[in-house]
Amino acid sequence: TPHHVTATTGVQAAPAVRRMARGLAIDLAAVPGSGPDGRVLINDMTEFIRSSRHTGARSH
Amino acid sequence: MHCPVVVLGGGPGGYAAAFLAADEGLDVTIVEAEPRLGGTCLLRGCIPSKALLHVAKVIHEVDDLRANWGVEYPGNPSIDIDKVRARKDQVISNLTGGLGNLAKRRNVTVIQARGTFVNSTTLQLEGDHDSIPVGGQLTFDHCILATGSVPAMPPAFNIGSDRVMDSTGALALADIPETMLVVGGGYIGLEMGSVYAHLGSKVTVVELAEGLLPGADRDLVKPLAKRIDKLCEGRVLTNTKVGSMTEVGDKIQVTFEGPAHFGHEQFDRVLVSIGRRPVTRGLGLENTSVVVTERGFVQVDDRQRTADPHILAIGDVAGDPMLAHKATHEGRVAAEVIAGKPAAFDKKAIPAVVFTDPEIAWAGITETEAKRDGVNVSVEVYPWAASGRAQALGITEGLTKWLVDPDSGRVIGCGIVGSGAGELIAEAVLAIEMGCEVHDVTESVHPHPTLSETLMNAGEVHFGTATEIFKPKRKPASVG
Amino acid sequence: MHCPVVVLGGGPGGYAAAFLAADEGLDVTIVEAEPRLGGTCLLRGCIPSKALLHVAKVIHEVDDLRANWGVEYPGNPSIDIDKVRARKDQVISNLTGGLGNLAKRRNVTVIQARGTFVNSTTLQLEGDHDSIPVGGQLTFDHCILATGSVPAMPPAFNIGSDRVMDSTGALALADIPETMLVVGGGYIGLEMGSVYAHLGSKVTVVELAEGLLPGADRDLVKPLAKRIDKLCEGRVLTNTKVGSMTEVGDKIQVTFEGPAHFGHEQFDRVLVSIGRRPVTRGLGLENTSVVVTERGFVQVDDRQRTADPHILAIGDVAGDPMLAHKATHEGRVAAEVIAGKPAAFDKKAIPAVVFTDPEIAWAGITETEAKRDGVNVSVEVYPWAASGRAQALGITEGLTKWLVDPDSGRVIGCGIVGSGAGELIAEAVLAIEMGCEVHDVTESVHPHPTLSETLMNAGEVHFGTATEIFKPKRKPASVG
Ligand SMILES: Cc1cc2nc3c(=O)[nH]c(=O)nc-3n(C[C@H](O)[C@H](O)[C@H](O)COP(=O)(O)OP(=O)(O)OC[C@H]3O[C@@H](n4cnc5c(N)ncnc54)[C@H](O)[C@@H]3O)c2cc1C
Ligand SMILES: Cc1cc2nc3c(=O)[nH]c(=O)nc-3n(C[C@H](O)[C@H](O)[C@H](O)COP(=O)(O)OP(=O)(O)OC[C@H]3O[C@@H](n4cnc5c(N)ncnc54)[C@H](O)[C@@H]3O)c2cc1C
Repeated sequence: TPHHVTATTGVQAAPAVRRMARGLAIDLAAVPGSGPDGRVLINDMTEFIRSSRHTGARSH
Repeated sequence: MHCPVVVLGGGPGGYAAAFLAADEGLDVTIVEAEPRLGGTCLLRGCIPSKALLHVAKVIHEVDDLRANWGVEYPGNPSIDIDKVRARKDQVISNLTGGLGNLAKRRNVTVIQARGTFVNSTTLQLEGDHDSIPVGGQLTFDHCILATGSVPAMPPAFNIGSDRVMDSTGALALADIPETMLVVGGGYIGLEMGSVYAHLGSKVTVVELAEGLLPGADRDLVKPLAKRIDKLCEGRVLTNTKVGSMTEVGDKIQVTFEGPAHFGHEQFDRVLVSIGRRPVTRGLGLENTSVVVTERGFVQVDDRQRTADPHILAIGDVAGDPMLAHKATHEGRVAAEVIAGKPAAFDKKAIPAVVFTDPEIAWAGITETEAKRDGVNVSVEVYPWAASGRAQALGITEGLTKWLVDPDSGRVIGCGIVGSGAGELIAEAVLAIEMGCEVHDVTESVHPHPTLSETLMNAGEVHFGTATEIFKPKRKPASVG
Repeated sequence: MHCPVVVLGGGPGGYAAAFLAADEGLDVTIVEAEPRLGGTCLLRGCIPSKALLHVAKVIHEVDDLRANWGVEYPGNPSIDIDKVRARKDQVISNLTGGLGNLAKRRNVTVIQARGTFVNSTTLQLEGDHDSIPVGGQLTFDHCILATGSVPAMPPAFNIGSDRVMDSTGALALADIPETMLVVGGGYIGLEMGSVYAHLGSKVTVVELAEGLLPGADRDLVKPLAKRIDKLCEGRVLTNTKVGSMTEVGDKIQVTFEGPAHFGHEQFDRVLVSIGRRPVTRGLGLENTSVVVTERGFVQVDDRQRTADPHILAIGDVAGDPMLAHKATHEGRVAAEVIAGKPAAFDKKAIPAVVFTDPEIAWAGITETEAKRDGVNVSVEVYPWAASGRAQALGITEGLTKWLVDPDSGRVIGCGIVGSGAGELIAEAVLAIEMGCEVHDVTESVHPHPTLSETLMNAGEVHFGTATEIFKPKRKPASVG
C-alpha cells in the first residue's frame, strides 16, 4: 500500500517539513538534505528558499 | 438552504473535519442521521468497547493478585449488569454531549437527517427533525462525505433472531449469556469475546483462517492466542467455517463445516464480527461524479478529493484501514484542503491496536507485509521477559520489535504485544514519521522502569548491545 | 591482578557500563560489595517499589469498580504479607539472577568485595569472598566509578529503632503497621506511602515545603495531591518541620515544629524519605585526582570523565538527577568513551516519573524552570476530561502539556499527570531529542482511543484547533 512505499523510499523529511514543502509547492527531492542520510531539515528548506530566490530556480 | 461546507456523517471523521473547518473560519453544517454526534466510534465502537474492556482487565488483574500475589478478595464479583451498562452509557453521553456543546460553541450547524445526493452540490434531507430546513434540501460548495461503515452481516446469518448479534448488539449488553459464539477472530470479535468471557460467559471463537487476527504478525498474535485459548478453555476453532444458523428454542444452533472442526452446537447468543462494510449504497452517489471501487469504498486522492470537484471523502467510507484515528486525520486534511491549507494525507505509519489483554499494536511496515512484498528488513526483537517493569507487573509474555531498513538504519515498522502496547506504539509512529534512525531511539532516555524502555532495548538489539539480553552482533572478544 | 576495565559498583549504571564495554570487546571486571548485581534500583529501589505499587493500583481499581461500575467483590481483600513479600523478592531474584548469567555469558568477571582506591590505578578489595584475587588488589587502566547513593538519614532521626525506617526498611515490608508517618513528600515517600495506605495502614505525610513534590510543576502535582489527601484522610502536613523522634513503648513519638502544624503524635512506624546521598566518602578518592563537589558528587564532563585520567564516574554518584535511566545512559556513554566511540551525554531531556496513582512525568524544561530562568515558552495544556479514553477509564483528572519554544515552534518540554504518564512521557522525550516542531507531533497518527492522543491534542491546542476542546487562537468567524 502507498504509505509503506514512502516509508522505505523517497525523500526523508519530518511531517512539519513535508507540510512546509507542500505549502510552498517545493519538490522535496530538489532540496539538498543536511540531516543524517540526506534527511531534509527545516533549515535546509529555509536555505533552499533563500538560494532559489537568488537563482530564481524555485518552481512555483 | 445553502451552506459553503457540509459534512455528511458526524463520526470521528466527520466531526473532526467539521470542527477544524469551523476553527479555520469556514461556515459549516453537519448532517447526521442520528440524534447524537459521535458516529460508530463513540456510540457503538471504540469507546463503549474500551469501557467494558477496562472492567474485564481489572477482573483479570484481581485473579492474578489472587494467584500470584497473596492478595485475595473473597469469592467472585457480583456483576450488576444494569449498572455496568449504565456506566458505559454515561461515558457515551458525557462525550457525545460534549461534542454537541462544542458544535454550538464553534457555530457549527447540526442537522439531524439522512442525506442523499441529488446532484454534486445538493443533498436531499430525510427525516422529521426541527433542524431540517424548509424545503428539505441543502446546497453546498464543498461536501465532506463521512458516512462511515456498518457491520457486515451475511444473509445466511441474518435469521431474524435477537440472539444473533452484531457488535452493536453485543455492546448493548442485554444480558450475560451462559454460552456465546463469536464468529470471526478479528479484533472486534476478540475484544467483545474477552469482555463477555470476563463477565462470566463461556465463549467459543470460530475463525475461518488458520489463526486469530489474520494479517497480523504471528509472533505478536501468539501470546494473545494463548490467553484467549485459556479464557475460552480451549474453545477456539480456527480453520473452521460456519455453515448455517437456526433458532432452536431459546438457543442458536450453529453448524461448523470444517476443515478443522465439524458438527453442530447450540449457543445462547452468537456475535457475528466478520468485518465492516463502507456506507456508499443508497446515498445517491450515482447522481455525482464520485467513483466507488469494487469493494464499495469511495476513491480519493491524498488530499481526500473524490472524482467530483465538490466532494471529498474521509474515514471508513474512503478506504482501509477502517480506524477512528485514520478517519480523524483524514477529516483534518479534508478541512484544511477546503480552507486552502497545505495538508495531505501522506502518513508513513497508521497504528493498529487490538485492545485485548495483552494488547497488540503495530505501525509502519509489518513483518508479514515485508515478506509478502519482498522488502528487505532487519527485525529486532526484544522479549519482555528481560524488562524489569514487565517482571514487576508479572507480564513477561510480551515482545517489542522494530523493523529496520538495513540500508539507511531507519526504523520503518514496529510491532508490540503486551499490556499497554496501544499506548507504546505512539512513540514508534513518531519515530517512523520523523525518519528516526535506530540511534535516535536508543539514545533517547526512556524512563526506568517502564515498558517504553523495550522500544529502546529492541533498538539496542539492532546493534547487538542490549544490556538485559545477550545477543551479540560482533564477534565475541577472543577468549584467552 | 590487572584488568583493563574495572567497574566499581554493580547498579543500573555499573552493570550497563560493564556489559556494553564487554559487548565492545573489552575485558571487564565488576567489583560489587553485595552478593548480587542490580544495585539500589533492583534490590531496594525502582523494581520492588513498582511491584508493590502494582498491588496498590489493582486494589484501587477494585474500589473504583465497586463505586462506579456495579462490579463488586464481597468484602475486603485478605492480604498475606508473607506472600506479597515473597512475590516481590521473587521478582528481584529473577532479575538479579538474570544479570549474573548475563555477566557470565559476556565473560565479565564479578568480584564480590568492597573496593577502595589506593591510587589512580589500584583498588584495594575488602571482603572474604572467593572471587577476590590473591593479594586483594586490582589494578586497571580505566575504572568506572558507579557507587551510587544511599538514603539520607539525619542524626536526629537515627535513634536506633527498627520502627524508624528508610526506603530500604519500608520495602522490606516487615508488617503493615496500623499507623505510619512518611517524612518527606518527595517521590519515594509518596510511592511508599501509597503502597502502605492501600495495604491498610493509616498514613500521614509530612513535608517541609509548601506542597508535595517540591520542584515539580504545581498543575501536575494538584491531582496527585488531591488523591494522596484522600488516601491519607486529610493527614498531609505540608509546611511542617519534624523536630525530634523518640521511641515510646512500641511507638515512635514525633514532634511537629510548624509553621503550619505543631504538637506531637505517635506512630507505629516512621519512613524517613528526605533524599539520597551520593557514595563518595570512604572510597579513598583522596588518593586519586577525582574532584568531589561540595554536595558530595564526583565532578564529570560530558564524556563522564573525572579529573583523574584513569577514572570515569556515572549514575547517582556523578550528580543529579539521581535516576536509574540517567545512570544507565551515562554508563553506556562511559563504556563507549573507553572503547573509543564518539559518545557523549548530551541529552536534551531526561524524564522524571513519580509512579504513584495518578502518575506524574515530565521531561525537558518545566514550567517552573522556565519561570525561574525567564525562558519564554508557550504552555499548551490539554485536560484529560476531553479524552475519550480517559472518560472510558474514569480517569479524567489528568492533564498533558507541552512547552513550546515560541520562536522555532519546537517542543522543548512536556509534563503529564494521569494514569500511565510514565509510559507516555517516552514519546515526548523522543520528540524533544529530535527537535520536533509541534506539527510533527500533531500530524503523527496517534491510535484511538488511547491516552497518547493527549500529546497530539495538546499540540493542537498550540494552533487553537484541538477537536475535543474549544480554545480558539484565531478570531472567531464573523457571526452574521
Ligand atoms: C465494536 C467496535 C470497536 C471499534 N474499536 C475501534 C478502536 O478501538 N479504534 C479505532 O480506531 N477504531 C475502532 N473501531 C472502528 C471505528 O469505530 C471506525 O473506524 C470509525 O468510527 C470510523 O469513523 P467515520 O467517521 O469514518 O464513520 P462512522 O463512525 O461510522 O460515522 C459515520 C456516521 O455517518 C452517519 N451517516 C451514515 N450515512 C448517513 C447519511 N446518509 N446521512 C446522514 N448521516 C449518515 C452515521 O449515522 C454515523 O454517525 C471500532 C468499531 C467497532 C464496531
Ligand atoms: C525506593 C526507591 C525507588 C526508586 N525508584 C526509582 C524509579 O522508579 N526510577 C528511577 O529511575 N530511579 C529510582 N530510584 C533511584 C535509583 O535506584 C537510582 O538512581 C539508581 O539505582 C542509581 O544507579 P547507580 O548505578 O548509580 O547506583 P546504585 O544503584 O546505588 O548502585 C551502586 C552499587 O555500588 C555498590 N557499591 C557502593 N560502594 C561500593 C564499594 N566501595 N565497593 C563495591 N561496591 C560498592 C553498592 O552496593 C550498589 O550495588 C529509586 C530509589 C529508591 C531508593
